[in-house]
Amino acid sequence: MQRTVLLSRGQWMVFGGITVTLGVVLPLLNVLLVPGHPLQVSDFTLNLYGKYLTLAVLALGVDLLWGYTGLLSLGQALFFSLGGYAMGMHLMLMIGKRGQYKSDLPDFMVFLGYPGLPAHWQPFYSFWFALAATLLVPAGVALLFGFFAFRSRIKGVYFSILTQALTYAAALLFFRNDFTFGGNNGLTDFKTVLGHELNDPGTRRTLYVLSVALLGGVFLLGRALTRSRFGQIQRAIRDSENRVLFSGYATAHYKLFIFALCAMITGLGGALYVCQVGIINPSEMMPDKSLEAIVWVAVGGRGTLVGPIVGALSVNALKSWATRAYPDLWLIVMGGLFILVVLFLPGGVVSVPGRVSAWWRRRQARRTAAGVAVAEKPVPAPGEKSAESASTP
Amino acid sequence: MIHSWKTYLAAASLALGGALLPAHAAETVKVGVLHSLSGTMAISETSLRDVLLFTFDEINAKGGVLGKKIEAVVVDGASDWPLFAEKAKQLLEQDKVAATFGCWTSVSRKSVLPVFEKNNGLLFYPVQYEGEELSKNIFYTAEAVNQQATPGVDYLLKDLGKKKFYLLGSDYVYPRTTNLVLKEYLASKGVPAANIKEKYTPFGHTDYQQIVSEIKQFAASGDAAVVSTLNGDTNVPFFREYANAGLKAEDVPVISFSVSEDEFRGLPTKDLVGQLGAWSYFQSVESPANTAFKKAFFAWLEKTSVPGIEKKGRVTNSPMVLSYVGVYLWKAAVEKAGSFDVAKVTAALESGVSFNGPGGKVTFQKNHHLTKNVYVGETLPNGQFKILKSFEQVYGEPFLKGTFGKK
Amino acid sequence: MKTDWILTVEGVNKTFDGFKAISDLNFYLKRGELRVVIGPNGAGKSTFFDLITGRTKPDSGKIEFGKDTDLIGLNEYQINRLGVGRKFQTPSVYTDHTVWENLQLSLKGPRGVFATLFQRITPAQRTRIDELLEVIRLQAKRDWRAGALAHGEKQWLEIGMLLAQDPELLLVDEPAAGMTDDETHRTGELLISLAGKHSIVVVEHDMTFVKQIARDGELTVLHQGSVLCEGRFDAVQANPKVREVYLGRGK
Amino acid sequence: MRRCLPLFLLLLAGVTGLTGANGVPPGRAALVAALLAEPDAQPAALRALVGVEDEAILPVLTAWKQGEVFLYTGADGVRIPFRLDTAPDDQGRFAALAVADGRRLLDAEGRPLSLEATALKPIDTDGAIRRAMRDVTELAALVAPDVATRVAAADRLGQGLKPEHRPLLEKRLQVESSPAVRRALHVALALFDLASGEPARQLAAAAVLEEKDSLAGATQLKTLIDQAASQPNTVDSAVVARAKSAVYSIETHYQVVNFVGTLFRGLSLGSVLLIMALGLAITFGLMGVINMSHGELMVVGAYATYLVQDLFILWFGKSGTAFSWYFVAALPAAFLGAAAMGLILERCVIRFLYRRPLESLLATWGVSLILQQLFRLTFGAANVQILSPDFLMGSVTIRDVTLAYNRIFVIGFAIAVVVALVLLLTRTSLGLTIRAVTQNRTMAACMGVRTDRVNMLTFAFGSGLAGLAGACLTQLGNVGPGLGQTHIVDNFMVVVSGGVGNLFGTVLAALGIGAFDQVLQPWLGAVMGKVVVLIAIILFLQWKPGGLFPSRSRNLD
Repeated sequence: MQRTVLLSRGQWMVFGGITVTLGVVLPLLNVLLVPGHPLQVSDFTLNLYGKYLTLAVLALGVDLLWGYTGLLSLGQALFFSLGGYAMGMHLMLMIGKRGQYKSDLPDFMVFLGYPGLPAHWQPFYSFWFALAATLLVPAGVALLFGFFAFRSRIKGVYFSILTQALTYAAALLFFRNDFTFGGNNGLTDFKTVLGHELNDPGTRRTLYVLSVALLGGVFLLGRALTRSRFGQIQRAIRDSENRVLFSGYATAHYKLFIFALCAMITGLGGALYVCQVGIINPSEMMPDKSLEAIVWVAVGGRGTLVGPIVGALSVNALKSWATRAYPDLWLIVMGGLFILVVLFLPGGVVSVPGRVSAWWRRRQARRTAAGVAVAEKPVPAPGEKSAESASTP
Repeated sequence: MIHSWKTYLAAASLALGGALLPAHAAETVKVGVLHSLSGTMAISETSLRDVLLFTFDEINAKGGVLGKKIEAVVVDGASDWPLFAEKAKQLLEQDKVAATFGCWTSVSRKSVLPVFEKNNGLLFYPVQYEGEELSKNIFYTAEAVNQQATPGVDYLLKDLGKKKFYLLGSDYVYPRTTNLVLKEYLASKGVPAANIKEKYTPFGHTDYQQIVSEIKQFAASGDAAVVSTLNGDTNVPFFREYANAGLKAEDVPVISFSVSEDEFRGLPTKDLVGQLGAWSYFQSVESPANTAFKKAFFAWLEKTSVPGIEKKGRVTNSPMVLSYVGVYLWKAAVEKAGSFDVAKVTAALESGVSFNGPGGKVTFQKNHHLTKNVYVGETLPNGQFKILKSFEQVYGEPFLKGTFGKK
Repeated sequence: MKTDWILTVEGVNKTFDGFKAISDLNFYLKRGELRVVIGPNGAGKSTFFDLITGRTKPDSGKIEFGKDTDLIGLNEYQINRLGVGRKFQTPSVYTDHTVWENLQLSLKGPRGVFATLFQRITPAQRTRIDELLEVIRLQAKRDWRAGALAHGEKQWLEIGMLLAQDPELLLVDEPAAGMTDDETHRTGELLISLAGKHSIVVVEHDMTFVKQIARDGELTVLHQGSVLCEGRFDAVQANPKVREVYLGRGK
Repeated sequence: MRRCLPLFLLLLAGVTGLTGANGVPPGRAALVAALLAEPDAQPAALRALVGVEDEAILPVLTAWKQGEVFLYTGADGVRIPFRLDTAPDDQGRFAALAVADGRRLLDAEGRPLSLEATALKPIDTDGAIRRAMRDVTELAALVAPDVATRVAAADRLGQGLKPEHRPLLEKRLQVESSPAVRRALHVALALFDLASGEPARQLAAAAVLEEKDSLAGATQLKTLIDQAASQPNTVDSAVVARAKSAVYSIETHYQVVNFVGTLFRGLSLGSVLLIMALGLAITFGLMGVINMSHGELMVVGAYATYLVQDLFILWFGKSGTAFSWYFVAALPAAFLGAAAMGLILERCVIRFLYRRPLESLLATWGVSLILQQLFRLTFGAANVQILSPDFLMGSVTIRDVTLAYNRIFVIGFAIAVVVALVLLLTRTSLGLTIRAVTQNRTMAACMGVRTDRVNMLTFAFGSGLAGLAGACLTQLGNVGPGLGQTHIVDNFMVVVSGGVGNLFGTVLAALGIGAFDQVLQPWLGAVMGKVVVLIAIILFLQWKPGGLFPSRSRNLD
């Protein structure tokens, strides 16, 4: 009910344990053991996990909107990419004369015949400006779009479809070569970040540790947020927006705030993602990518903070493995998985233990026949809830 | 809540376990195949996977490379460019492949390029591209712009006497760069800027009514041709519209640089008869090497048991043949170097190994491109090209921009 | 001297796609009055509430709250903050929150985004919630998920949430729907006890309930978007026009 | 023609066995001579045909250019050029027909020759030969039986401005009866006059060009005006003034043409959008299912069309009128195929999700992934080849506005589908129950409607419409596994901006978006045009969140 603590003691221990395992033990296993050792974590694996972790940040952003506020945004990939582009622009300028043409201009600008660096590229020489942009550009776009959308009460399916159109339009725009962001090829062939070689295993390890830290931080932030009064209102908006509105809360402001906040979180994730995968291009902002992130959340369990992380990591691990093991069939496996989860496991993977134990308790209760009935009804899925309150005027 | 934490732990350990991969045997040499087998690019790239597997089988049947059998590691880039980089890392860092054959789009090549440079890998890239790139770790069997676009336009200028050019492309780097080069080239041949028009459409564009009507008016005052760098998928709606508007190849020919025999399988060839193409190989090339290649490949298709390979209605085209000669050139270089070591193989390749391929003799140059024959052909109703003109042994030049003006 | 009207609705019109939902509606409510509004389906009762609470904008007319606060042009949350609470026809509570949280979220207090980020509950608020729980008789179920409550209990919870806001004007839409006779009666008593301190408008169908809460107060009959007649329960019941359009048909 | 005669006779003399004496028309004899000449001599031999009027010249030269003329060397060493018959015999061999007289060639024993097409080597061409051929064909085309060919020939000759062609054009004008060809001839002659440098003729020419609204004329007139500006006194001032007014008039005409063309293109694009969105208007608009696999249902229809086409090829072959009817047969097949797929989808997935629209989005996205990969595994990753039936190929030009048949068909088809849909929904009991169920499911169930069944049929029906859209798309674009993905965003935008659940709104939105797109394209280019359209729709929906005709019967929140 009124927990003021962020996490209970036990939860802190688990959280700390996982964070240390991911953030300290794995990198140590990577750096201390020789390649070939059975416990050695290869550079490749570490880098791969780093990528998954940034995707988990994206998933958390989706979940704070969808699972907690009921806003299914198909535009999260856009914010992720915008963050990525902001960082990518900085990395692009840091290539300096090490590019193909030994020019200060990024390669694509040279061969497309740009006379000089466009003005809006100039400030990106500064790392801190770029970092600020990874937060502020997505937030700005989210504020602008959200302002109009929430003001005119666009919600539910309409919100999804409009965000999808937004991200699609943005992708088309970025595909354009004249848009000064490298067109279809996007930004790539980065060399250094803050003076460190991106290809250096040490840098890659640091980026990985930063990803762990970012994910941990976002997790705690999400935890704090959802446990606050704000979080209660968030979920109230999800379940019965009218009631909240008629209780004197300006729901549009709340939605705008969380939409922009999630855009910022997602943008940061995108920036770290780009540092680790080494490329950002417009296909990253196609609606499909947003849908993928939503599926991670659905598979993991929406409306929880652990769910999206579990979902993002497990689905991506599955994808990495399946694209190699079953190049022809993996899409069918993934598609089937989504359908099954939506149909039979609306609470996602993290709801499985709860379901099993509830079932077990019911069974026990039935066995003891005359025993007291379990006080709580089985937990319905969030989707059913919204259906319950859908008939308010 | 506690249950969820446990789940998290379980999932994390699962993910860890998934990354450990089996070790490999010693009497084989691992070679990577990095193409999109799903997603939008699968349409083109699966054919390259097929021809690569065929080539490996063919080489293995003759004893392999340096006595070792080639073991193919096939991965799916899934038309997802960061995934390409990840798969490239996997091939290089985990599977330790001796060489990789793959990529179609420029963006996928750009995405994996730093990975190959960092791990000192070896990538053979088989698809016509815009040039403007030279990595020490990539060998471009692909056609450079001067091995496809400029000879093609040359044919329009000299053989057909065309005076007006409509440059139509998909909006991405290859068409843009190619057209930049072509504009310089045309200007150097005395074509005034007023006689050149340039238009771009988005990927997956389906409505070419406006553009075709524009071409029609552009061509109304005589001797015009269309130079198309539209990418695969948008060609069907374009050519349908083109034919229906009454534009004919005899009057206003279209020369396409991204349409090969493989694309014809999905194009209404009726609408395309007489339209032009320029490649360094056509299935209709007449040479003993090509006859042997086609026979062996089609026979292999008949009996292969690899899942997901189409057996009916298959053709050969330039990217396929360039993949094929890439493998043989790598083999030749390995044998010349006597080692799979990347530095030694690179040196051998740069020293100029040759192979008598289905499209004619190909030789690696010091700049990692191939000297090869170039053909201009026109489309026949059966989805083949009839060769109209050939250019023998053209030197591949990746950096063309600005070179014509200086002359 | 003017009467102390809490709500003044004058000459209000509202048309939806050519359908005249409200036409030239005049309605006045005294401070502290409990007024029952009845009318057949489609009489415009819900639209009437929508107009007051800012959900719908009238095409013409005047809606004022208290002395001279114009409600037209304000939106739902602004009107609510002025002191207008509304209970919906179907109970609208936060199903995933506990009963306690439902009340807590409704308590009077700052409503801004940033205020809620760091807000803590005060002892005074706890006491207030306890009081409310007693009023709506849900002390025992304070930690239940609201979604798990029975229909009648949800209705009560929503009334409790309304009270938590401490509004000057309560708009109550069919509070007795889905309740047992006993619960209905208790609801009636609760509303009667609130009158005086709050001004209340109740829309209702159940005639027994109407009779109970109307007592000797006025009753308004809406028909086709305007007031058909106003008066005491008996007088209204005897009115031939009312019998024709509503009560007669109701039998 | 006279001056060609000596050369022609000379060449004839070199060829034994095949002379005019055998009754061979002069054109053919010269053709045969050219075919048999040494490659170096072929261009000159070909030029002998310039001005010779013989209908055989054009087809033979075309065949030669396309590599369809071969040489037969008889037992006596006589070489005879021949072509293959169009249709093969029952053994897949072709009869050999002599170029000279069209008669079947006989082998040494006097039996008719039958040859395999693949085993033959055609008589080659090179650039010089093809240029010579062009010189011949552009004149020969002037007497071709086909009107369009004659028009094209007149256009080319007019632009070529070779003085020797002028008399031929004049001669043709005297006998020509087709108005289109006459117009082209007039324009061609006017172009000659314009180049003559004589003010009187130039003035008259400008008038003709203006009257005939010739684009090529406008270009020439502009060149003349430019010339007057750069080299004063070379052009008569009256001519310049006349030229300017003519250019203005022609350009005005083409502005009107472009405007009307844009309207037509907008209408046609709008119809395509409409046909695609109609199915979605049913499944999403009426039923509230966010069907992300709508695109794949269209692909089912497209592949059904492909299969029907292949069956027809198997039964009737690729040529002939019977084949053309495959498309008519494909329409019901596409409808039923997609409807069946929709039925399966509804039974297995959708029916559990009617109350959870957002989740139907996720599940159907999963379905779309599966279907895409299944298409890839079944039909291959590459696009499949769909040939248009003859009646959908080509175009008609009315006052310089080109209307392609397939586009006209699409517009008509869209109208037909909408009318049928409206009739179905308003005039049949099925339509009544569909509307009842979609408006209030619970109420309908209480009234004894078997809502479960109606849902199933409605969804199948919507899917069937998607299938029809797929069939239609086969005539416009490519057919491959990814076809559905290209259109899905557009489809949703159409339905949403029209007003969910309102068919009339869908129609208006589709046409509006189509027209807006086509109007923007010439200014902004295709990419920016599309971006602007999307942004405009987003802004429009901020302004009118319910779309053009907001529906109040169903709450999708």
